[in-house]
Amino acid sequence: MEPFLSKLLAASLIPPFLTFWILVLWGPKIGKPRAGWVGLIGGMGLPLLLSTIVFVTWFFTGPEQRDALTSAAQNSQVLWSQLGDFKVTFGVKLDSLTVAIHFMVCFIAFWIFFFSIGYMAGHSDCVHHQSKYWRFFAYLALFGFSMLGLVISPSLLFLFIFWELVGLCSYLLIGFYFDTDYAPPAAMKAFITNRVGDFGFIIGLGIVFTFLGTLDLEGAAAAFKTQLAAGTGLFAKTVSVPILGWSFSGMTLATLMGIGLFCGAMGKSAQFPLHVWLPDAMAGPTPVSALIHAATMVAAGVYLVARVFRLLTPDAQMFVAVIGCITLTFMALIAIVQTDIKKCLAYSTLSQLGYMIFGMGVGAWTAALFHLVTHAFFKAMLFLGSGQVIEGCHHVQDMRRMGGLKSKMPVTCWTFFIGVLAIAGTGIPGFHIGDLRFGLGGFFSKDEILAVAYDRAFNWGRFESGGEHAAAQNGGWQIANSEREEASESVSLAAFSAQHKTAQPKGAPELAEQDAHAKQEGRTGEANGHGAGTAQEAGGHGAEEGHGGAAAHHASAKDPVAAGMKALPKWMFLFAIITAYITPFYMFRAWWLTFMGKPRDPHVHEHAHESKMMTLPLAVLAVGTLVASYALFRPMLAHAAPVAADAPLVVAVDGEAHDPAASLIALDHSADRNPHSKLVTIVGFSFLVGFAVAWLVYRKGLGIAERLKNTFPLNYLHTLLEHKYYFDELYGFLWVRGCRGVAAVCGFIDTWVIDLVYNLLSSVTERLAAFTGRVLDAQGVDGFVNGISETADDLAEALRRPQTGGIRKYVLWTVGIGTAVIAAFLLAPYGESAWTVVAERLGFGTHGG
Amino acid sequence: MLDSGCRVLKGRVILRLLLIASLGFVALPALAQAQAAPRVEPGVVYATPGGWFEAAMFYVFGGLAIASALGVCVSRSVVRMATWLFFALGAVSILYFLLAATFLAAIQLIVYVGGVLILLIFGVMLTSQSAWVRFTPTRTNLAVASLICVGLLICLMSVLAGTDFGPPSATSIGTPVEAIGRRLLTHYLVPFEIAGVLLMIVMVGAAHLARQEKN
Amino acid sequence: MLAIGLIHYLIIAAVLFCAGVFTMVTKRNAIGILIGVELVLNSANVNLIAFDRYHGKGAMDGQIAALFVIVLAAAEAAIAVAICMNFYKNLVTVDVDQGDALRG
Amino acid sequence: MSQFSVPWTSRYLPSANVFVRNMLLLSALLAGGLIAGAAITRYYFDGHPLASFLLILGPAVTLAGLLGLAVAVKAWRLIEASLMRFAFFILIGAVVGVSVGVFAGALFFEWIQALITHPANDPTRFAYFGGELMLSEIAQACPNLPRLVHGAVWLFQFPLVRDLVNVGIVFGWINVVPAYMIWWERKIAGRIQSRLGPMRVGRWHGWAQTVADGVKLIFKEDLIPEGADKPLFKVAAYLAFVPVVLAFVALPFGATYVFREMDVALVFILSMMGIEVVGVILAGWASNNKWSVYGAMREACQMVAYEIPMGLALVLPVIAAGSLNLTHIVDSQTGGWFSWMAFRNPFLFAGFVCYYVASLASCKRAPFDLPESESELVAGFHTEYSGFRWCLFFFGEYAAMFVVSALAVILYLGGWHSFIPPSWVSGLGEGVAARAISGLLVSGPLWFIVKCVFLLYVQLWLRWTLPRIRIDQVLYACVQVLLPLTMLLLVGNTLWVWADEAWTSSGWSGLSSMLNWSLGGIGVLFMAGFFAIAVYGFYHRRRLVGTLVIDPLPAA
Repeated sequence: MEPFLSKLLAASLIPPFLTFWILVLWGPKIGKPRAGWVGLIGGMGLPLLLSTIVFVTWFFTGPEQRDALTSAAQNSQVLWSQLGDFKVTFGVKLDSLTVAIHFMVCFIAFWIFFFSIGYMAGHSDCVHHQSKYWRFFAYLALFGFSMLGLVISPSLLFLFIFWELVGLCSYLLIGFYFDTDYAPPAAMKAFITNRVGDFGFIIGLGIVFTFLGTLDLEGAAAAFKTQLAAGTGLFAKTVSVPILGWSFSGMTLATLMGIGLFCGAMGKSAQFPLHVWLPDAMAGPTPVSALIHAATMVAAGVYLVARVFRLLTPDAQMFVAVIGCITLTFMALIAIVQTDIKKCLAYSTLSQLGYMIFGMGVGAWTAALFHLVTHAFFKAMLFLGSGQVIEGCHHVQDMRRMGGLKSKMPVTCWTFFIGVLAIAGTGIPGFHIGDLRFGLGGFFSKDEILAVAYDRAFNWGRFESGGEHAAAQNGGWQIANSEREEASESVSLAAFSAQHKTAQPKGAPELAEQDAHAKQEGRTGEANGHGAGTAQEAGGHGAEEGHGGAAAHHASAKDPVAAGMKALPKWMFLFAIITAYITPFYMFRAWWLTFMGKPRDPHVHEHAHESKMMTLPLAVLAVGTLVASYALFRPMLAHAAPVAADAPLVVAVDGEAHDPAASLIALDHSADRNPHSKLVTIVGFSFLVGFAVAWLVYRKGLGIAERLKNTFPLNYLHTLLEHKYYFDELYGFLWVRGCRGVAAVCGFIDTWVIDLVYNLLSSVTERLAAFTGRVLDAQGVDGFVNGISETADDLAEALRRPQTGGIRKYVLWTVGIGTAVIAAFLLAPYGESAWTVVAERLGFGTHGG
Repeated sequence: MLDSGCRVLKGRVILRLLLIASLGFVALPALAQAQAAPRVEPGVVYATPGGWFEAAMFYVFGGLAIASALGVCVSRSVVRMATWLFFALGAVSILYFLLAATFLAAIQLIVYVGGVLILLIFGVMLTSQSAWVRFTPTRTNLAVASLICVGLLICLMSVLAGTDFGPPSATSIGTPVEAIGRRLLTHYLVPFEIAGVLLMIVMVGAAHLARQEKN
Repeated sequence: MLAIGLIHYLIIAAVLFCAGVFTMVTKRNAIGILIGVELVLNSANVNLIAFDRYHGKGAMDGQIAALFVIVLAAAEAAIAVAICMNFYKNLVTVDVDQGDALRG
Repeated sequence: MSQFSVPWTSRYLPSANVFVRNMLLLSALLAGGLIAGAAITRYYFDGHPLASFLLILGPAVTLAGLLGLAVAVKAWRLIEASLMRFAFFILIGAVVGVSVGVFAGALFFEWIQALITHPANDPTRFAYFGGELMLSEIAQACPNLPRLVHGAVWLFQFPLVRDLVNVGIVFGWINVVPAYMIWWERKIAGRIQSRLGPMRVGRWHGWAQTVADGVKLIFKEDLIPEGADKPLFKVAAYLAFVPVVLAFVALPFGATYVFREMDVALVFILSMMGIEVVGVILAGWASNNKWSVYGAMREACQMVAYEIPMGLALVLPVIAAGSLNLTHIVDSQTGGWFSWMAFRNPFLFAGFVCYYVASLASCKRAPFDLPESESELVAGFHTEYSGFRWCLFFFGEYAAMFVVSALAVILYLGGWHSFIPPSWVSGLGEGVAARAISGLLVSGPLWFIVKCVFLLYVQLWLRWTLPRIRIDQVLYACVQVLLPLTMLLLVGNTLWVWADEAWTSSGWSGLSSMLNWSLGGIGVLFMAGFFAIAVYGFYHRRRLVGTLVIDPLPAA
C-alpha cells in the first residue's frame, strides 16, 4: 500500500502542472467559460480525487501501519543529485500532517476554483481586447501545483523550491489586473517583502546545510539530535562559520538557524514586521485573496514552522512567540478601523496567522495546525462571501456604502455569519456532554492555543520541582541535569554548557554523585506525585522512570525548563486574550455593516444580487467548517504530533484535555490549574462581549462610530490605526530613500570610475582590430581560404563526371565493384573449386562426409 | 447448351476445388510443426530439425521463394512484379516458420505483405498513366546486369562454400514471444525507441511529401 | 541432403539478393526498383534469422535485428512511395532514367 | 449481392439427384480404394496382420457406401418431406450437432494422445511421422474395445491423419458458415424491409436457397474480360479466399478445439486478414475496368488505414491478459460474464466498440462497403467476376466476417465461456459425462459459436440499417476518430492495468470491481433489452410484417 499512497500524492502534482501548460498553450483557444472548467477539473478536481482517496485510506489506517507507511515513504526516496558527499533526494513526505494539509488545500482550493469560474466570468478582464480569463486559471493551476508540491516535500530544498514557486504565483495573481495602477505595485510589494523573508530562510537553509549536512527534514532533525547529544557540529563549543570567518558560541548559531528558517515563515505568513504586503495583496481578484491570502499560501508559513519545529531552540521559539504575539494583537487593532471589507478580512487573517505562529511559539503544535485548518475553512468562506458581496455590489468594497444586503443575498449573509461565529470562537463554554463540546471553528482551535499559552505562562512552575532530574535520564536530556547551578544565570544556555561539561571527561566520583543525586530527586518526585494526589502526568512518569533507572523513552517526561524553555511572559498571554475580545468585535462589525441595518447607499443596494453558482462553494465551505471543527482533522494532526514535533530542545504541548499524545507534554489538568476551566471565565464569553459592543456601536449605522472617532483619546488612536502604525511610511523612509541614496553613490562610481576604464580599453581594442583586419586578415587568412576554395572547385569539377544521376547505374557500379572485390578475395587464397565444396556441403559430394 | 456447359465445366470445377484444397493445405505454415502433438504448449516449438518433413517443406518453399524472385526479375508489369514479390515474401515467411521464428514470420506477413506490398501497389496505381506502361531496359543493360548478378551469385556461393561455419549451436529453438518482447524492451530499448521516433518522422515526412500542393 | 542446415538458407538468401540486385538494375520503374530493394532486405533477413537459428546464443539477437530491418523497410517503403508520387507529380512519369537532373 | 433465385422445382430434381449420386459414389470408391491401398502397402512392408483386416474392411466400406447412396436416392422424397417438416429443428440441431461432434472429436483425439503416450509405449517412437503403435499395443491398452475400433484408432496415431480430419472440419465449417449466413442475411434484409426474403426453395422459409444458388454459380459460365491480365485475374480470387481459410487454422473454437495452437495466433490471424486484401486489389487491377480499379483503390486505402486502429484495439486485451496466445487470453476470462475483457474496465469496453467498428471496415461490410458499392461502382472490384470465382470472393468475405467476430469474442467476450461462472456448476465432478456437460453448458464451442453468431447478426443488422458513407468520411472516421481514440485507450488501458495491479496488491480493488460490475451490468441490460425486443418481435410478427400476405406462401 505504501507506494500506492505516496504515488497518489506525487501523482496529484501532475494534473495541475499539465493543466497549467494546457492553459498556457491553448488557453485563448479553449475560451472563456471552458478554460475555467478545464482549470477546475485538471487543476484541482483530479488532485482532490486523489487526495480524497489518500485521506480516506489514511483515516481508516491503524497507527502502526501509518508509521510503517511513513518510514517506507521516507526510505523510498530517490537520489536527485549528488554533490560530493552531499546527497539531494526527493520523494514524498507521507505522514498525517501532510495528508491532512494536502486534503485541506485540495478541498478548499477546489471550491475556490469553482467559485472563480463564476466570479471571473463577471469581470471585465480584457486587455487590448483579449480576454485573460484563461490566464487566471493557468496561474491558479500553477499555484495548485506549487502548493501541493510544498506540502508533500520531504526535504527543505524542495520545500524551498515550491515555496518560491508559490511566491511567484502570488506575485502573478496579485498583479493580475496589471492594467490598473494599483495592482502592479502591490504585487511587487508582496514579492519584495517575501524575498526579504526568504533571505532569512536561505541563511537558515545554509546553516542547516553546512552544519547538519543534509536538507532532508528527517535527516536534519536526526543530525540535530545527534549533534546536540555529542556536542559537535552546530553545538560545538565555538562554531566558526566558513567563508565569513565569524565564530559563534554554540547554541547561538542554532538559535540563528531557527530564526532564519522562521524568517521565511514571517515573509510568507505575513508576520510583523513583514506583514505589510498582505493588506495590499487584496489588489488581486477576490478568489485569490481567499485562496492564497487566507486559506493556503499564508498557511505555508505555519506549515514550515511545524515542519522545522524539531530544529528550534528555546530562544528561537520564544522569538517565534513574540513575533506571533505582536502580529496577532496589533493587526487585530487595525482591523477595527478598516472600512474596506476585504482589507478588514485581510487584517483579521493577519491576526489569525499571528495566533497560529503564537501557538507554534508557545509549543501548541497540534493546536496551531488545527487552527490553521479550521481557519482555512472559515476564512476561505468569508473571503468568498466578500467576493460575492463585491461582485453583487458592482465592485463597491466600502462597507460604509453597504448595509441591509441580507434580503438581497441571504445565502451569503448567513454563511458569512457562520464564518463570523467561527472566527469569533462562538460556542458554549464550559458545557459538554461527555467529550462533546458545542462550538464552531475557533472555539476549539483558538481555545486550545490559549490553553497552552496559559499553561506556559502560569503553570510552568510545575516543572521546577519534581521530575526534572528523573527526566534527565532520558533521551538527549541527560546532558542538562546536574550542572544547572553553574549555568543558572543563563538558563537558555544550560543545556549547552552542561553538555560541554559532560563531553569533557570528569572525575568518576563526580559522576557517581550525579547519579545518586538523580535517584534521590526521582524518589522525591515520586513522593510528591503520590502525596499530592494530583495527576502530574509528566512529573509522575518521569519520577517512576528515574526511579527504575530504566532508559525507557517516554517523551512526556521531558523537562522543558531544564532545556531553557522559560515560562511565557504574562503580557503575551494577556495580549492574546485581549485579541480574543477584539476579534468578535470587528468581525461582527463587518458583518453588521455589510448585511444588516438599513441600506446606506440606495444605489448599491438596488443593484445588489446573488449569483447562484457562487453560493454553492459558500454552502460547501460552511458545512466544511462545521465538519472540520469536530471531526477528521484534529485526530489526524494529533497523530502526526509525536513524531513531527519530537524536538530535542523544545517541547510541544498537547492542548486537548483527554488526549495526551506520547511525546507531547500534557497540560496540567489538576482542578485548580486546569487551563480550560480557567479560560472559560477569562475568555469564554468574549465573543458575546465583542458582539454586544459591536452591536451597540453599529446598530444604528455609522453615527455612534463617527462620534467615538472624534472624541479625544480615540481620535489619535484612530489616526494611528488608520495609518497602520505608519509602517509603510517608515519603510518608505528607511528602505526606499536609503536605496535611492545608495543608487546615487553607485551611479557616481559607474560614471566616473568604471566608464573611464572601459573607454580606455575600447580605444586600445579598436586600434588593435584595425591592424589585424588590414594586415593579417586580408592577406594571410583570406589568401589561405581562397586557395582552399579554388582547390575544392577543381576537385568538384573532376568528381562531377561520374555523377550521372541515373540511380540504376549507381547500383550497377556498386554491385560490380563489390563483386569484383569478392572475386578478388576468393581467387587469391583458394585453389580448390568452390563448386566442389558447395556440392559437398549440400550432400551431393563424391568425397563423402 | 446448358448440359454441354455442365459437362465441360464439371471437370474444371473439381480441378479448382482440388487446387484450393491443395493451396490451403500446402500453405498451412504451421504444418512445419506437424510432427508433434496438436496441443502445443506456448513458448515451446516442436520443430524437430533434420526431419524429412522439414526438408520437404524447405525445398518446396525455398524453391517457391527462388522461383518468385526470378519471377520478379523477369516480369515486365509492375503489378505482376508485386504479385511475384508477394509470393516470394510469403515463401520466405514460411521459411521463417521452418527456422522456428514464428513471430518474425507473422510479422513479415503483416508488415511486408499487408503493409509494404499494398503500399507498393498503391504507388503503382497512383503513378501510372496507363495500366500497361512499361519501360523496357536496353539489351546492353540487361546483358551487363545479368553478367554482374550471375557473377555476384557465383562469388557469394563460393564464399558460402569456402566458409566453415562451425557446428550449429542447438540453443536457439523456439520463439517465445515474451522473450523477444523482454529483450526488445531491455537490451534493445534504445534502438527500439529510435525506431519508434524514426517511424514517427517517416509518418510526418511521408504525409508532407505526398500532400497536395495548395494553389 | 535431408538434413537442412545453415548453408541451405544462405544459398536461398544469396539467390534472393542477386535477384533483388538484378531487379534494381534492370527496372526503370521507380516502384520496380523499390521491389528489388525489398527483395534484398528480405535476403538479409533470411540470413539474420538463419544464423540466429543455427548459431544464435539463445538471445534471439538475430530475430530482433530482423525485426528492426522489417520496421525500417516499412518506413523506407512509405517514404519511397511518397517520393515516387512526388517524382510523378514533377516529371509525369516514374521512369527513373528521366530523373537524372541534380536539381529539384 | 444481386438478388437471384433458381426455382428448384421437381423438373430439375432428377439431374441434381444424379449429380449427388455420382459424387457420393466417387467418394465411397475413393475411400474404399484408399483403405485397401493402405492395407496392401502396410502388408507389403512389414507383414502386419492388420493388412488382411483392412483388405476386408475396404470393400465392405465401399459396398456400404454404395448401398447407402442407393437408399438415399430412393428415399429422397421421404427425406425431402421430413426436411420440410423439421427443417428448423434440423438447422438448430446441426449447430448443436456440430458442437457436440467437435467436442466428441476432441475428446477422441485426447484419448488417442493419451494412448500414444501410454506408459506402456515408448513415446520416442512416435516423434516420427511413421508411427509405430501396433494394434496389439492398442489392444493391450484398451482390452475392452472391439477389434474394429482398435483398427480405426490405429489410423489416428498419425498426425497427418488427424490433420486431415481437422482440415476437413475447417473446410466444412467454412462452407457451412457462408452458406447459411447468406440465407440468413437475406431473411434479415427482408424483415427489415418489411418483406419475407427467400421463401420457396426447400419449402421451409427457403432454407435451401443458398445451396441452390451455389449450385447455379458452379454451373455458370466463367468469363474473363478481354484485355484483363489473365493470370492475375485468376489468382486474385484464390488470394482472396485462401488466407481466410488459413486464419481458421489458428482460430480456437474451444480450449482444445484448435487446429494449431500458436504463440502468435493473434498476429497470424491479423496477417491473414491483411493478405486477403491483396486478392481484392489484384482483382480490381486485373479486371481492366476503371470501376474495379476504383474499388481496389478504396479497398487498399480502407484496409491499410483500418488495420492500425484494429490492431491497436486488439492489443488492449493482450495487455490486460499479458499474453498473445488466444487460449491464454480466453483462460484469463474464466468466471462469468463480468470477467470478460469487455467488462474489465472502461477502456476495454470502448476498445471493444472500436474494434468492432474497425472490423466492419476490414471486412468491407456496410457502412464501409465502399470497395463493392453497387450503386456507384457497379459492385466494384468483382464487377468482372462471375460464376465460381465470384463465389470465392463471397465465401472469403463471409468467412472473414466470422473470423473477425470470432476474434472479438475471443479477445473481448470471454471466448468459449458461457456467462455462467464455472463455480455454479462445480459439483459435476470430473468424469467424462461431467466434462461433456460442462463443455456444452459452461464452456464449449457452442457458446463460442452462439456469441459469434450474435456478433454476425449485428453486422448484418448494421448493413441493412445504416447508409453507406463516403470514402473521405471513411478515412476521416479512421484517421481522425478511431486512431487517436484507440491510442488514448491503449495508454489508458495500460495505466489502468498498472494501477489495478497496484490496487489489487494493496488489497484495495474497490474502484475496479465497481466499474467491472457496472460495465457487466450494462452488458446484461443490453442483452436483456435485445432479447426482449426479439421476443416482442416474435409475438407480434404478423403485425410487424404489415400488409404482406404471408399465409398463401409455402411454409410461411
